[in-house]
Amino acid sequence: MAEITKQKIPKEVFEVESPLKGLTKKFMKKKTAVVSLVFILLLLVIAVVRPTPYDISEVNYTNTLSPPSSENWFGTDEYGRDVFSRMIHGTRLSLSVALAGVTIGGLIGTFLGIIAGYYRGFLEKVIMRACDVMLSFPGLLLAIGIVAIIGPGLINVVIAIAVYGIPNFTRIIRSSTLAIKELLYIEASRSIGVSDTRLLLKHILPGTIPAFIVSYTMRLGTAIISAASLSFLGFGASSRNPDWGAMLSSGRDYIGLAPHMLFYPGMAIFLTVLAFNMVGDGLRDTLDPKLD
Amino acid sequence: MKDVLVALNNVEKRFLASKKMFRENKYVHAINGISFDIRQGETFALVGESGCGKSTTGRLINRLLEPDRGEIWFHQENISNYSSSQMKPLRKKMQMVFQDPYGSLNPRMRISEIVGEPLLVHTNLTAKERYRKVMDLLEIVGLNERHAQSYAHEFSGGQRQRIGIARALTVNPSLVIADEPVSALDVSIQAQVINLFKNLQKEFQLTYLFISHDLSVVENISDRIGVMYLGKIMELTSKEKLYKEPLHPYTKALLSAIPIADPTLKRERILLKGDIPNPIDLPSGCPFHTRCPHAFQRCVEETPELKEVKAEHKVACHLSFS
Amino acid sequence: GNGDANQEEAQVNGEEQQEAAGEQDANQSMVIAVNADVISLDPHNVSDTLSRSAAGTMYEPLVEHDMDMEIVPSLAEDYWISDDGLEYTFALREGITFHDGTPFNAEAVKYNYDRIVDEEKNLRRRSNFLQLHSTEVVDEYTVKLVLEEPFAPMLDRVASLFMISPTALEEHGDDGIINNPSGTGPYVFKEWVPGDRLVVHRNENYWREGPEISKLTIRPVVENGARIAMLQTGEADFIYPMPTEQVNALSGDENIEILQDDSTIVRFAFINTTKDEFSDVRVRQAMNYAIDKQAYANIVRSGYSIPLTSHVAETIYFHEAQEPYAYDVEKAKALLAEAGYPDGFSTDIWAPNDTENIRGMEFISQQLGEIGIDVEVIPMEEGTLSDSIYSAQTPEESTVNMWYVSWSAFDFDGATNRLFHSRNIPPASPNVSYYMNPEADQLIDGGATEVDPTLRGEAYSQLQDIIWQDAPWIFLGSDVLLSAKRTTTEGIYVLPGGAINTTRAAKTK
Amino acid sequence: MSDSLMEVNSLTTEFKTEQGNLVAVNDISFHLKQKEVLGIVGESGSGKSVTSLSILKLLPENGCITKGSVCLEGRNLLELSNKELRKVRGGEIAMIFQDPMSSLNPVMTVGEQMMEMTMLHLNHRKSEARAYAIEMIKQVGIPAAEDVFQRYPHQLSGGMSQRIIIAMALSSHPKVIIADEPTTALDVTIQAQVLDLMLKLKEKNNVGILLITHDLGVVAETCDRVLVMYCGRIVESADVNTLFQNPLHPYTRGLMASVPKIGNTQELKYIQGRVPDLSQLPEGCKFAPRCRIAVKKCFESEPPLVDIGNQHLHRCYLAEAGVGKE
Amino acid sequence: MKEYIIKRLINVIPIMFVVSVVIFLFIHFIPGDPARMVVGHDADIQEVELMREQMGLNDPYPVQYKNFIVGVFTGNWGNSLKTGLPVWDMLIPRVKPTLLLALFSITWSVVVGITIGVLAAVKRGKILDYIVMIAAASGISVPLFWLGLMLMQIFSVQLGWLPTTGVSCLKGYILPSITLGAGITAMIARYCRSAMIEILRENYIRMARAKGLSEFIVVNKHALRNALVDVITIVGLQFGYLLAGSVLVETVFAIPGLGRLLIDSILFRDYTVVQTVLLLFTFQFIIVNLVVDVLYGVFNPKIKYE
Ligand SMILES: Nc1ncnc2c1ncn2[C@@H]1O[C@H](COP(=O)(O)OP(=O)(O)OP(=O)(O)O)[C@@H](O)[C@H]1O
Ligand SMILES: Nc1ncnc2c1ncn2[C@@H]1O[C@H](COP(=O)(O)OP(=O)(O)OP(=O)(O)O)[C@@H](O)[C@H]1O
Ligand SMILES: [Mg+2]
Ligand SMILES: [Mg+2]
Repeated sequence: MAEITKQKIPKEVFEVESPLKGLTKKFMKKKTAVVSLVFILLLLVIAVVRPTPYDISEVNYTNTLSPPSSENWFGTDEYGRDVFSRMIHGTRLSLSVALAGVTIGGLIGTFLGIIAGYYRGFLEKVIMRACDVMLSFPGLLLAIGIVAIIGPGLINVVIAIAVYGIPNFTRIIRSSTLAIKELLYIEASRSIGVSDTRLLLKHILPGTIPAFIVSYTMRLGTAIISAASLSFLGFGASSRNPDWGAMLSSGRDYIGLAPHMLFYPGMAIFLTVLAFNMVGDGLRDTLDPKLD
Repeated sequence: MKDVLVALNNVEKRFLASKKMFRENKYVHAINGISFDIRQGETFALVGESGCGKSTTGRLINRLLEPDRGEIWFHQENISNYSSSQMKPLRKKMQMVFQDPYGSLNPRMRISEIVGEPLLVHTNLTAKERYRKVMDLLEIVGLNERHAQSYAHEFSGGQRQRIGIARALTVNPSLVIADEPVSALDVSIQAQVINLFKNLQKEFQLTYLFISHDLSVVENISDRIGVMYLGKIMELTSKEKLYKEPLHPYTKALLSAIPIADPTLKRERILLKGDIPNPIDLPSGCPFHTRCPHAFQRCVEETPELKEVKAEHKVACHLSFS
Repeated sequence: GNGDANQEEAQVNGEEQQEAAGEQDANQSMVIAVNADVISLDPHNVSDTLSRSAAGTMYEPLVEHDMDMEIVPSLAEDYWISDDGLEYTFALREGITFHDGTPFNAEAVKYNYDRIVDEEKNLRRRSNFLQLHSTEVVDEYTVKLVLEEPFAPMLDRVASLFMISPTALEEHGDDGIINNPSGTGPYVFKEWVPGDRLVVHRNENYWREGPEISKLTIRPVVENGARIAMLQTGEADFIYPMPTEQVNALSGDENIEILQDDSTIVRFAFINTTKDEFSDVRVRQAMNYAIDKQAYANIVRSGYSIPLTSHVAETIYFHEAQEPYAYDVEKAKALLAEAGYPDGFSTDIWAPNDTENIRGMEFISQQLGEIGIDVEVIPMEEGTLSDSIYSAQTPEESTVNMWYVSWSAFDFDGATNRLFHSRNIPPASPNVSYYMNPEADQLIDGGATEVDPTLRGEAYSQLQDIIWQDAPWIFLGSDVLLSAKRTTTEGIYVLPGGAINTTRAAKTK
Repeated sequence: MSDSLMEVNSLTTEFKTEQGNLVAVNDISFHLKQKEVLGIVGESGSGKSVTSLSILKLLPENGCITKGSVCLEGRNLLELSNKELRKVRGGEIAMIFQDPMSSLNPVMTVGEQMMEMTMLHLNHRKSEARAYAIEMIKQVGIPAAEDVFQRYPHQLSGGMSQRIIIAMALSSHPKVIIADEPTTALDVTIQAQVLDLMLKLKEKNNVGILLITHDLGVVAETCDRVLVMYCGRIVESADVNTLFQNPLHPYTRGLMASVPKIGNTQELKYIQGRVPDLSQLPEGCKFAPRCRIAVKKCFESEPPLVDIGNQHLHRCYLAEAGVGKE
Repeated sequence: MKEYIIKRLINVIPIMFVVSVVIFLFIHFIPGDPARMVVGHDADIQEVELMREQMGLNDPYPVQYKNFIVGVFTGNWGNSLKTGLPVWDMLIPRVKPTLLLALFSITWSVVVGITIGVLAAVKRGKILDYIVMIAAASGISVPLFWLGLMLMQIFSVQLGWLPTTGVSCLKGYILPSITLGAGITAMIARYCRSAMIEILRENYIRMARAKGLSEFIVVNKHALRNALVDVITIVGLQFGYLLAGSVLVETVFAIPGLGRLLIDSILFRDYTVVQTVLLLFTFQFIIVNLVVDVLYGVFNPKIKYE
């Protein structure tokens, strides 16, 4: 039998490259995404290496709030500390807190969203209504509650951001799941006898990735900023371990006098959000096998 | 009757169309009491227009859907009310091939994964063994090792359909339910796939439930044919009898509507009037009476039974065929 | 009946004038932007300064503080204190009526004092009058307060209590009075939209020289930048507080004038003396030496702070300057080493989570870092903070190490008792240093009951010395109050306690 | 050729893609007469749709007509301004696309969409347009026209939507209808109804139809002349009887052999392989790699389109020699 | 449709009930004692105790909850622990500013967001598209307070066109609405853009062009109406953001709104106010969701509510 088909159907010339290589190639074609990725990689390197020109805690009470100069590229803050150094230093905290928080929130939200979308019924109602409540619950209250439960600390900023992000992800992933569930390949898998778990993990979950990426990159920016307000509740960033959001907030008092204290951290957040969005868009297109 | 593999007995299935708070719910009557057997080793074809319930029948047999009424037998087991865990071992014995060769393959999985999935679910083979088996099967359907590492979108329609077929064959099923497997394909590719189906049947002693709306394709591949209309079987007989001597007016209309690739052959066509009725509000009596050129009073009032009017030839019609 | 008629007339006049004013020019009205909401207009039931300022536009006490914190007559023309310090007799000014027409007399005063001591009502200002035994009407315009024990700061407390029309209280009840204020003050109530504005009109029947403007609005504008913007555009005529950081940014604007006033507000950090390291006085002194108070003033308050020379501000009567803990890192290190911490230690500091408090904590942290004390800065949301402080039932349970805070009071006792008396350790009151010095306790009690000012001064002098030497605080500074006004604004000023006085508000062209 | 309604000359269309430029339609010429049905057949990806889109300049952004002309009664459509072109679109040349369901805007009622057409091209006022639209719906054989007029597309069956689109196409009295696979989504009985309707209306309204399909059965039953396309090229063209009786190009023959015929249940013949990727076209005859009879020459240079008379054109070196004929 | 709405409204009741329990437990659970907050540091323990008793905080939780929930239904929402004013009196005047602010913000965000989203989709890959994308990123990442103060500096202080703070006239809403809407505009623009890009590829758009319709009509009538179906759900989602943002904007522009009231009350542990406002917010959120769902059906004829 194998004989018959083999001779009748010729093997075509068929170029197969490793999928990763293919994806990379596809991604590399999107210039803005690549530039943004380079920027993000740079940020990551900065976050790891933290090449600060000055000691970030070194105060200089005679040189406070001075505008950008060749000495202090981004000026100095109210203690005369070098803003540039502090921003470099803050990269790690800002990125890691936002990334970790949004990732955890995203994962939990995705889980709930998929469950709600797949099983429908009562479970869905409960999850979705819980999301409504959470969305209308002020973040501050939530944060105070979290401090109350687990006390202050860096990890808890992450948890607060995660908790706050959950309902958004849940909603988006749920609607994505609802759409995917109707696709033929899901039915095909079910007809094979694939278990629910595998169906969810292997077939539906990957399909929600594009929706996930878009929300994920959008939320990073808000996470960096909300991390700042959380640090004011007593967890997260401190003067010795500043992040951009906290710098931005403390710059608020000097808005008229030393605008550089606001401008640079704000710019850093803006560029990071922009870069993540661009990379996200590029990634979404790359991962969409239909787009070539 | 020897070696009946699948038997449907008065099966009914309806879907909720709309839910009303204070009034009666509305239903789509997809399957309205059908009975037929599929015998071991044969190709049983279901033909009919879009929405007449062909796919639903397939899904019922596969138990992706639960019948509202009636019995479904598979391998002498009544599987009508089996749970999904009871179904699991049986799923191994019946596999599906779908119409949309793109949509039925997960775009995010490699071909080797897609084809290997039934093995993963139903056997304890190691990854290596699975891979070897997958390769064998791909070879049988005319694909090779390089293809195994690619994704579905990199293939042509015909190749995709072969992947779907390979997947169906991995666990040595006895029944393959093919839901319009060639409808989306170009003629030349369609021919390749039909040939493949036929060859595989010989090779592996497969039984097919072949769903199609294309009577010329069906003739080429099937042994017996059931013609469906609005969730009912209107005519059921062997291929030869159906094409030589169609009895039901609907079958006749269908046959005459097939475009024939021969401009010299000018035929008398039976042009039906109107559209297929809405399965939510089924017409009374014979479902076909709204479009039937021969309909008379009784057709409006009384639903005809599927009766054996000749040997091995069942028809559901009030007209007499003697 | 007569009074009523007058009142009506006045109102009619007032309204006519107001309408005309609205069209003519803005000279007649004035807006003050402040940084928080007015919480309540029941002056007996507020504890925050701003609500007092707001109530102060409509209400007056028997005696009041002037700019130098001296007691001067107000509704009372004169007063006598009995030798044993138990009886305070006030001669009331005659012919004053409340805004609702009720005559102001001894009965009215008694009504107010009876209200404040009513334990059932548990009004916010009751704690100031715990020593008050009874109030007696001597005659129509003479009233006598009888104390249970001598209480030296009594007059200061009397200065803090505003007189409310008894008729209004009867009519509207304790809750209703919030929205229907009726006092004797320079302005009459017009409208209060909580969170948005309090509008008062000039009291045309005011008993003394009052404001020249006809309408005053107090608006809460929390955002510093917005408050300044309002002043710049002229939407506000006076803002308080003026953010210290922005003074330089406004210096170029010739329409704006910045006002500086000394205050009774002190800023310091409690040091919990029951904690191991802090139980040693040398450590606490070292911490005081380690901090450059002038730098503190410059960095944290943009220069608007006066280094503390005692635990009370210079504006407080009986203040006596102590030998300052001059900034001396070496000495601090030496003391620390002497105490057995040559390499310092780690601890933390708490404060509310606004930027200014965080800045203060950070400053302390930086400076103590110089002598090896590693201070973690922990900002906390107010509710959590007070819970953390007061939930400890015993000193051992306490988790607080340092608390950076400010405190304001009119009199020495108010600025001392709650903060240093051993009976006031948490959970009772905020003696978070857990400062328990019997000698100090005695002096605090003695000072409060001593009627003779000289003896009292001696006791307080001794007390200041003891506290200063014991250093249960990091002594930082007392605030310079900053407010800002349009150059056209006259007659509005901030009292040392932070209350805004608007009695003589006027507007020049 | 005075009676020709539309003439397409050396039409060439390219797409800019990441793999470089691809020529999807390569030097295609044909003409269409009144009342004539010209069929274009070919496998998926052979350039049928692109040809039809090029005629009305409806190509997607990355597409571009690089050569050729499309003349409608002597006017070159490709040189018209956008405004003039819009008059032609829908007004003089109407299009019917493959998938009727997705060609109707899901959020507009059938009526709205139909009225748009005549209000634009016949300057109908609203009431006129409405009456006329209902009339047209009736003409294509849909009962309860008033009701259907108010429905949304998803409330129609496939056959109904397709008939609505045909009604819409006809409503502005076009001279040419381009129908791109108008019946592929339909059931056979409905397909028969629709095709029948189109032919009748063609006769009545004097239009020329360009019918694009891959269903040789449909071609045989409806077309007068046929073009066979492969890789963006015309490989054969003839009137329908000639083509079916005497197909010359091996590709045409292969296509015909793959059609399952009633009464013939033998193993089906088919063309090996698949249409090559336009970005990696072979040298020489584009069909050569799949051709059973290809010779060396076929792989070296591309055969020209030759006319063997009687308007029968083909693009094969071996056709006239009769090689490979069964 | 009517039935659907009624059904949804009936569903709201049990949800609100659960929500009220959650809210109640949550605010009683977080640290902080309203009595202590009210009396201030300047008080002693007896006063605090007295206060607790007066406030009813010494009652068992079920009793407190019962009082709360009975109050909600009988319209007696109690008095604020902080000010002593009836909660109703505090709340009602603050509804209008917040509502108007939200309404204006959403309106301009939707109008502008959709406009630039459509423009970006039509000009995909061109400069304009990039500008919109960058603007969207900044809309998301610029802190509200900064934007608000900048606008205030420019339009009030420098140009003198608009009042700095307050909403005594409608003009006062302009800057706050712009500030609050910026982020939402960005989101809507982004989603609208991607929806439009998908839709512009649809067959019916090609069909509309083939009919000879002008590009303007094709985009703004045929495509946009479809895009709105997607955009409407995004708009609904933004209400959460609106709540969070309104707190900041109300603070910056000194608007006496619910957002600020809520935050102030949370900080003060003013239980009665927090409970009521939160309940109101949740209710509003659920109603908005319902409205969005209904609107979704209006824009999308395929959805039939029965
Ligand atoms: N899950 C479902 N919910 C509601 N109605 C359904 C569902 N599945 C099928 N139907 C309806 O049941 C009827 C029969 O559908 P089915 O898919 O079996 O038809 P079919 O013969 O396979 O048609 P086609 O040729 O279009 O595939 C149709 O009217 C369809 O709309
Ligand atoms: N926008 C595009 N960009 C790049 N290539 C395109 C584009 N549109 C079509 N093509 C290519 O042009 C070629 C011809 O496509 P066309 O749609 O005309 O085929 P067709 O003959 O209509 O096929 P089908 O029967 O599938 O409709 C195909 O190879 C296709 O890949
Ligand atoms: Mg089907
Ligand atoms: Mg096509």
